[in-house]
Amino acid sequence: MPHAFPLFPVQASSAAPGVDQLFYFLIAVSVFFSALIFLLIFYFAIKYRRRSKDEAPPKNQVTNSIQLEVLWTVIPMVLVAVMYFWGADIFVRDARPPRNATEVFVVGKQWMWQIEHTNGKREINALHIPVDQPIKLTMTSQDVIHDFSVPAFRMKNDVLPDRYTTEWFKATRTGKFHLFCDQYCGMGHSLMRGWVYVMKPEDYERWLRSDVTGITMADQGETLYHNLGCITCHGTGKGPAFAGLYGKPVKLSDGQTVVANDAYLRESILYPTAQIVNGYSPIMPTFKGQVSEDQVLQLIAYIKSLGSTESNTGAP
Amino acid sequence: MSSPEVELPIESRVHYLNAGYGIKSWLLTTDHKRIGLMYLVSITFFFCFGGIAATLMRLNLLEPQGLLVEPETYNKLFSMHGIIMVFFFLIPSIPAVLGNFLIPMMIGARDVAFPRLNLLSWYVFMTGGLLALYAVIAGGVDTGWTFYTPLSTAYSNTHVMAAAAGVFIAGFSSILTGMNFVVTIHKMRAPGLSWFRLPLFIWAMYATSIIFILGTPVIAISLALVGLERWFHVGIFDPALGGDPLLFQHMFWFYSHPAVYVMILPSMGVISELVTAFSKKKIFGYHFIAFSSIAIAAIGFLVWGHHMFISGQSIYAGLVFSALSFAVAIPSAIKVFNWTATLYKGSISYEAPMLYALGFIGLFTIGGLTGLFLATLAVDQHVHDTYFVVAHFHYIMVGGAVMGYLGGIHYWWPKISGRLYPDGWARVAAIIIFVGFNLTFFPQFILGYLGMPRRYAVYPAEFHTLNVVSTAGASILGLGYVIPLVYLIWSMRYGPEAGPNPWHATGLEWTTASPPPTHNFEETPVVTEEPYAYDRLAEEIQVV
Amino acid sequence: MSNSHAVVAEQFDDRAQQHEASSLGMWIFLATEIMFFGGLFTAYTVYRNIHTAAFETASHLLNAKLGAFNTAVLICSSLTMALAVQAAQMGKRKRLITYLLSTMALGLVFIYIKFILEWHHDFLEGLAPGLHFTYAGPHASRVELFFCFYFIMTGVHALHMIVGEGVMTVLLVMAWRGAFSQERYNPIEMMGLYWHFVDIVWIFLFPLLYLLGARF
Amino acid sequence: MSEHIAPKKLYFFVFASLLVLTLLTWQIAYVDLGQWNIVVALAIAVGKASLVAMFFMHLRWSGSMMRIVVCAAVFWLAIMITLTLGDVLTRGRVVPSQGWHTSAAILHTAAPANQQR
Repeated sequence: MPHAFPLFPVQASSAAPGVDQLFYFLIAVSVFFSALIFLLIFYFAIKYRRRSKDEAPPKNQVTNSIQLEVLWTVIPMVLVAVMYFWGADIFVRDARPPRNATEVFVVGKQWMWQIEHTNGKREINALHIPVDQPIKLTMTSQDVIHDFSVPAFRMKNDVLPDRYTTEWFKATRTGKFHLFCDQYCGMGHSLMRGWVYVMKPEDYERWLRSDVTGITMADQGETLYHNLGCITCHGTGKGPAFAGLYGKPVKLSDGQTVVANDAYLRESILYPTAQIVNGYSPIMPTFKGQVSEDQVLQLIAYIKSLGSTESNTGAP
Repeated sequence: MSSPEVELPIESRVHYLNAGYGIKSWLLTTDHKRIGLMYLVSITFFFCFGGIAATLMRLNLLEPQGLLVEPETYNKLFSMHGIIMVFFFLIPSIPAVLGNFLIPMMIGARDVAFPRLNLLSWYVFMTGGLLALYAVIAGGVDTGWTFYTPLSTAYSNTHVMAAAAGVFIAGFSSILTGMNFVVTIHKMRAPGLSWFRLPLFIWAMYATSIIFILGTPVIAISLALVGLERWFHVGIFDPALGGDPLLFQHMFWFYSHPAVYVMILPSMGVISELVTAFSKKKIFGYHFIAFSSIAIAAIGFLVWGHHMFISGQSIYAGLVFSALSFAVAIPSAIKVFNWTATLYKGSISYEAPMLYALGFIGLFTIGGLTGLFLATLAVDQHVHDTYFVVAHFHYIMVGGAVMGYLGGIHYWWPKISGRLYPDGWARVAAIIIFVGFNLTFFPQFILGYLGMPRRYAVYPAEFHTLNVVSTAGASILGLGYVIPLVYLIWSMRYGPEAGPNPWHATGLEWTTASPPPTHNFEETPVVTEEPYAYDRLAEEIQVV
Repeated sequence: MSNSHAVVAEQFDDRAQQHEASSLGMWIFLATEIMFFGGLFTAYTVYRNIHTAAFETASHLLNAKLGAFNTAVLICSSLTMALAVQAAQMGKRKRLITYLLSTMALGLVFIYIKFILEWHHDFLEGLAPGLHFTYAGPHASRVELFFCFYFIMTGVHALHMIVGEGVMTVLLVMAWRGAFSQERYNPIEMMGLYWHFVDIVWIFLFPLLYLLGARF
Repeated sequence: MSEHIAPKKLYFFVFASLLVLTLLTWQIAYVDLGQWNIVVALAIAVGKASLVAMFFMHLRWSGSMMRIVVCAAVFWLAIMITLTLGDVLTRGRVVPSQGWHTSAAILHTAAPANQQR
């Protein structure tokens, strides 16, 4: 940051200019109406000041005007309608991650950010991403509610325990940007911050491949799949098979159909009896307490990696 | 009006202040005026308490690494500042002090409908307040005033129970007050005082009471659930049992957003009185101001979800709540325009209450307009939980509610105490408060848009300059608040006698002596005209 | 207490104004009670919608027969309360005392069934979250959530009944001393409104807690 | 106002209806109506509550203000429940788009949403 006293934050994402434009519009409306009210008050206050102590109250007072009331009801209505639709439009677009986004996984805990890339690379309180490429964060918390906020990207979302929330952005300039926890999370809240490093694609590739064991998240998930004994049921037909499962509709025993997304898989690992797949019995024990949030993410990554195969066997 | 009794000096006349002496005559009183004064003393105490916490916070933020205290202590400071200021100062401020004092007098009644419940509500309030104070003295509470789960239920090891119990209990004081006011306004009006002859302060208090009645029970039960979860280690909002932390946020904000209108609506009522009295003009658009109060109270219940746009709430709910939040801006805008229009062709004078009123209109305009930023989904996604929000709600709660409260206290002080305060000092204080306030909170808008998160004990160095400016402003603001405290207390003994109507204002409260006799009026007044009849000379209200 | 001077409090002009004010005040108080229980009902509704199957399973662990019987007990007490108010309106002291006593007795029957036959039993079954929860059938954690609500909702309701019993005891003593008359029966009437409200809350709690999903 | 004195006969009639309705709602619980069990049970509860409010609580003979108070509370409660449920029931259903876990993802089963390896 070259200026010691900036008035506006840097625009470093594809969403930032849109948000800022709307912000400027809001400022323009606000300045106009504040100035109008202030000037009128000053003008009236000086023009109609009481000139002597015993000045009689004014005669023939105007106390009503339907035209004026309608005017200052309708004009604000129109303006706020513009604000609403403009804001809603950007918001809805920001809620839809593009299909080609690179996935990164975030686990918040008191008071640090744990970040894992799909190739197994981990970092703490730092997020390295390539420029000009959409990034989708899948976030969860191990304890209280946190919030993953990157002001330069004009983007934030709360990070909740026992649930996945997402946010996505496309960085448009390289550099180092603040990462804050914006939802008060206890003693170390103001220390729960870090940096987002936006890199040129080639630098990013180099970074991603350095110091990495070569074991991807999906690999780690596969190891867990064997070690935790998932394979004894899900590999033998006693439990539903994983191949080709991800993103597909699943028919449940209570007749409902759900999509096998991150949230569904997570719930099935931790609370297996909540949603029973049609035709199977509720025999799976819970893995709550046995696997950490990042291990759940690894298991999901593993199941996801089996996504495209249409085979009916268990493990590949 | 000029009955010979009023002409007597204050000391030689029996009025509500000297009708009984001794601590018992106060602690067991059922006189709404005395209860109002007891509230005044209590909330002033809580205000000082919350103010000290704020001062320490601002001092700490002088340095990016924290000047005074550890983050742990800072967290306790802002939590206590929030809890004390919201629940024990702002919410009871105008309703419990000025509302109690004025409502029966403004409607020509001898007292409120249930005087003993009224006294009870003060005791309930004090019980809650003392519990909250206990929480501070015993070591503090660090959840913020929002008590979000699971931080408050499972992770915080501070005195959450005591603080939550304090807020829970104080809530019943609000409920009793609201009940009392609604029944009083419905059933105790003087002959001839129809709904559209009521002062706008009464309309505002009526709207406020609706929120007290329908909202407060919900915060009570939400905090009770937090307490039970914490106490028995059961999981009402615990995601591990399938509970939903967002459900707590819904229930919390169902009350706590309307609670913001509990703070601002009474101030709006006060401003309507002040603007007319000091421009000697009938209010512009009486019906629009009256109904916009009711509209704000009603729509105010539909907008709570804008505190949760980025909380993991469904985006569809976000879209609905955003639209509803914009809707509540309209009645607020109507009020501001009508007040401004009231000044047109008035006969405007600038005693201290009027300075507060004009300050209120300006600051509320800024506060209200910045609220639009937060109702706008995409912008909120950037500024949510930053200093932008802090600045916005301080413009509403301090620039709005507290300015209105101080304006009201100054305006009705001659009625309360029977004496005048030094107007010169009061004007100086009003200007100092206005300047100090803007200097404190305007930089926080910029900080917020730059991305500085709220509730940060330490912060990145690039936010340093603006934080120093803000702290400098806070010291001016703090000074501004001390001055009225001094001269108002001074005036109680040494101020010149005010007489029944020092401002030559309309309204039933000005037709009786200052300070009023215990039963307010020598004879029940009969009302024969519309309020704010400044177009005719004052003192036209006929006493039968 | 019962002399005509004390019938109208000093802030009121006449008895009609006082009566209207206290009725309105009581109804407003009941509105706050609706919102108070409403918070619980909202939370309950949300969870029932998320965990429909689990809540039905949990509901079937409750004894619907006792629930239905208790509903009948409470309706009986509402009837006797209504009759007590009527007796007060007509200035019949003896009948008022009889009906008040039967209302209180029926209330105690309800509380007995609730605490001794139901809560105690649930506790022994291991269905008391936080104290003794051993249920390990399907949806165990969600069943625990249901039972949190079961105990809180019936507990808050029972608390209201106990408060009602306490106030009624005072009223009973006052009635015994002849404090009420055709001119002054407001407290009895207010008590009636409160008691019927508590009954209404139970009328909703019964299906919501005991009758979720079909039992067969 | 509620100075009205209702006849005893009416009270007993209301009482009998309440008992019948209680019996009814209890018995219906043993009939499988699927989703409708709770709807029927609540409908009966609303009926019972109205009987109590109207006759036992004299709302039928009370001023309109009392009815407004009750309606306001019920209405605000409905607001709280509706808007909260509105969030809970639509949560997680991200706008159908090119997103991951959406109905759109189902349509594109053939195309892998994102190749991990």
